[in-house]
Amino acid sequence: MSLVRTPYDIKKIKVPRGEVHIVKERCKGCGFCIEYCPNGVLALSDEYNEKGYHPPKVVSPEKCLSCALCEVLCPDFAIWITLQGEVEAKIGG
Amino acid sequence: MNTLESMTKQDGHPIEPLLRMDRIPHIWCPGCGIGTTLNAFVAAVNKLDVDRDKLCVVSGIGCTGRVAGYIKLDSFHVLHGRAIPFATGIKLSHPELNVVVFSGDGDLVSIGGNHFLHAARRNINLTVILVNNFIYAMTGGQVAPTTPVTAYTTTSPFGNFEPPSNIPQLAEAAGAVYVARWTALHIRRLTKSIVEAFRKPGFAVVEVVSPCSMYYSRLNRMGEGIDMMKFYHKNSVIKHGEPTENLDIKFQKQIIVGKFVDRERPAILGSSGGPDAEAEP
Amino acid sequence: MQDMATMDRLVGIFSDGFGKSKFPRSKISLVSDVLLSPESVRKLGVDFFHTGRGYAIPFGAGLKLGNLDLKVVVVVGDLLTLSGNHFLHSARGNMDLVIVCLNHFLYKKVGGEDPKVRYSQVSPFSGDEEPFNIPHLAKSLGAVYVARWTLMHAGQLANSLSEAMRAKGFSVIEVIAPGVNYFLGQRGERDVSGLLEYYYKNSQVRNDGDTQNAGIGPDQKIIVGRFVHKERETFIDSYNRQLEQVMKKKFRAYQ
Amino acid sequence: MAANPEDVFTGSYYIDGDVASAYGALAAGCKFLGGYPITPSTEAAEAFAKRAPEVGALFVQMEDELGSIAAVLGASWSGKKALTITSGPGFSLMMENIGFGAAMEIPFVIINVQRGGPSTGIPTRTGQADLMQARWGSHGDYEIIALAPDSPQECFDFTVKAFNLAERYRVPVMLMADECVGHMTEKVVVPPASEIEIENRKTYSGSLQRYLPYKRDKSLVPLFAKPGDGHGLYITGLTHDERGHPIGDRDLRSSTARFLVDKIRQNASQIIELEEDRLEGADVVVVSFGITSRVALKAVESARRQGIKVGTLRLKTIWPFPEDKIAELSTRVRGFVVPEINYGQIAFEVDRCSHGNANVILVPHAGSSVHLPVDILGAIKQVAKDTKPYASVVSYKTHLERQIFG
Repeated sequence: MSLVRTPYDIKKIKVPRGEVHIVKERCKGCGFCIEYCPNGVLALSDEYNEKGYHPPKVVSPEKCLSCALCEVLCPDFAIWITLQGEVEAKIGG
Repeated sequence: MNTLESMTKQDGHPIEPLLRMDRIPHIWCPGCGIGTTLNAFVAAVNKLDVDRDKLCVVSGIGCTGRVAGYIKLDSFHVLHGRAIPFATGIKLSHPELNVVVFSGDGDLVSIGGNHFLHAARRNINLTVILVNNFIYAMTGGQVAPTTPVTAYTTTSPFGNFEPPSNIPQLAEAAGAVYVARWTALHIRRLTKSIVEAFRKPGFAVVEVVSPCSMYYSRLNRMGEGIDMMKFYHKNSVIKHGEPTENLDIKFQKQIIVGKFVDRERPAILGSSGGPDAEAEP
Repeated sequence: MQDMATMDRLVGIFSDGFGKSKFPRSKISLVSDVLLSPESVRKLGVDFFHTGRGYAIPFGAGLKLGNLDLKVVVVVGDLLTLSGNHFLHSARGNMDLVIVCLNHFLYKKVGGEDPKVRYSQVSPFSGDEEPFNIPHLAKSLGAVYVARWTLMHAGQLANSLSEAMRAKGFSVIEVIAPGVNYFLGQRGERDVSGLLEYYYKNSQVRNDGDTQNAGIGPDQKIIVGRFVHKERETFIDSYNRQLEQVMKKKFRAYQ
Repeated sequence: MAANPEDVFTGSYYIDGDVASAYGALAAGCKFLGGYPITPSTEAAEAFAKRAPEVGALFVQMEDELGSIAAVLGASWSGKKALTITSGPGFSLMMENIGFGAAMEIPFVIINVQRGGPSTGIPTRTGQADLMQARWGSHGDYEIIALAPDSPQECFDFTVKAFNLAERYRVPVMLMADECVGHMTEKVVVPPASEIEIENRKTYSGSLQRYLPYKRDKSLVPLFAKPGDGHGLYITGLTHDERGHPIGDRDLRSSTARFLVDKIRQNASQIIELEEDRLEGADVVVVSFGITSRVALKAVESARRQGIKVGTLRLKTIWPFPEDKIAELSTRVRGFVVPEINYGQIAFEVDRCSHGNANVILVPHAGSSVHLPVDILGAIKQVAKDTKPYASVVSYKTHLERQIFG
């Protein structure tokens, strides 16, 4: 049995879902997006881009809430988010 | 960010319409905060819904000076230290234009310090975005008037001994009407501050503490850009309205950020292109 | 060039201040971007350097750093227009200089009425820009000694000068002095003594640290007094300390 | 006298020209550098900042170039040997105070590592277009001395020499290096102190009351006294008499202004240093300086192999200009070839001094890189072939020019 109370208005709350777009060749591998993604959507990939940096990769796409923090933090304009609709909220989601 | 508009756009980064994409990738090093600051500025421009043909950006020399080259507005990359007087000239001859000065600490406070003082004294209606990375990075890491005491640079190879400028205090003492400081990490608040500064009639200064991942961090063994960001995350404290004399930045110590000054003074060409702009220059 | 009546008065005050400071005259160097007559310099018995407009502060800083035994007094006559940046950074680094800022802003009326409008050569109808609040600027830049007097406060001014000279570091004294030929002359008013008296009557002594409201504007008293007197490590002392700490025995102190 | 052994970092180094000039300054006894970072001269300031504390010298990074040079003038009046280091835009900012220094006869040295111009130009690439500015940059009449090194070793040697000349004549001396020389890394030998000859300004030692700051003997160089010794100095940038007092407009006879030019012009033959090669019997003379002289060597060699009698004249001293030497050569050669990284500065000086006796051809360059030797060779051939006198200086069409203009 879950110890978390279910909010009474959970049916009304919609959670946005985002899709991450990465321009790998623009990335300089600073790691800001990975460090500051609140939901751990991104991780460093093993591949190299043409400049020799490791661009980020999306490891848990379903977790992206389209907050776009990666988009505004990226100093190289290499990553952005598009809103992919909303889903119903669920506990622990 | 103008959420809905940018979110439905699929075919490129939402910043792209405001950048000269043929010049990207830019020259800034991996982990540099200037790109992030530019992001915040573009987000603010989108939020402001201002006529982009009436918006000018003036930059001086240095890493931050390159902003003028990347942003797709009427932009001027002028002489070292002369961004503010150049912008003053634009504003006085065309009061309907909104002029933003986007430059670095060395450019605006060291060689351009006098122009900074006098523009604040006159309270000329400019928005100044001052990226402070504690060092002259474009020339290879020399000591700047913002370098904290004991920090190493190539021209202070045994540690800096001169107390640095406290930029918010300087701006306030000289007469600026809006003064805020954020780090490159406080991206949303920074965007909001730029919007406020832009709407403020008069000389408005937003200082952005930004990581220099190549010189300042390397010479002082602070790791990479991301490590400096983590440091800002841990050590910056938001204190709105803090008296500006408490805002000195000490080496690897707490950084106080926030909005410190928001006041009224008679401004030259007071409004941002509004009806008052009709006033005689 | 300053009006001679103003400068003569100032030279007299300098002489008193130098005397009170107990520095030997030969060790005092006066650097100025306004000209003092050879006679008055001879009277003072100091070394005098007349620099290009706006360069008195960095020239004085160089002079001081070139010979640390000197006591360098800098007269700034340009209202910090050209020398604002040098003022800013010398104050920040706490160069061991005494800055005497001559402020000859202008009020319209000389005899008792409240001033309404500021006039100057280039704004003959009114000054539409606010002037610097020099004490506040100096204090916020970290000056170790800040005072403001009118030229009529001769005794206080001489005292302040000697105190500022004994204070180690960047000291600023603002002197409200009439610039008769250029400013009043244009209005057809040349009554120096009347103006001096006006300054004196309309000033208010306040020896505290509140410089925020010491701005000069129409319809308000000229706040005068000693605002700051504190200690801070000078430029060359910080240099010697910091480098000695890091370089240890390899360091040869700068003398 | 010999240099102070404590100031000299004797040894063999593999360093660039900027660093070598910093070592040269320290060896010459320079104790004060007021500077401001500017590419491509920064390495010199950095090297100075690193080594200066070991010899009791001070590096101050000022707020801008105006402050730098003003502080340098002040420090020099206080008796220290003083230096500033800069490049293009910074050099422009310093102009007012260079005139001030020349008028007050303050000895100081400026190292200008020239970059591509005008304005911000090409900061990281080379140029040789500041030569006329060095000579005429500040308003009014005055003379300066300018030296042009062509290797890191010369950067060291000439910086020492620059200080010696500055102290001897109490005049601004400029080391007009270019970015290529400044950033070129080569072997540099710093000799032992006993082999470095340095000169100090002549100081006054008579009675305090009788001192006149601008009284001259035959050498035209006044004796120096520093503040703080009780001389009661009165020094001004206004035109002054020998007491240093301003003279106004009435008594120009007592003005010392004329001596500012005379003290250099009359001593020009002692100041000027040239490097000559096979000028005897030459048909063509290549006049060059700085990095260009090293590029020209290749062209000269090829021309000689093709049977053209080419001599070379390298200007180690740019200002004062070797007028007599050029005038004398012009009577016995067919023409001069002047390659320089600008659109004509020294070429016109050569033309002026040859009084129409010889043809002058300029090999121009827009800056950012050095000449192709083949262009200089082409110019040598053209001058060797042309028999008619040119109406004025002819600009050679280099490969680059042909690419731009067809």
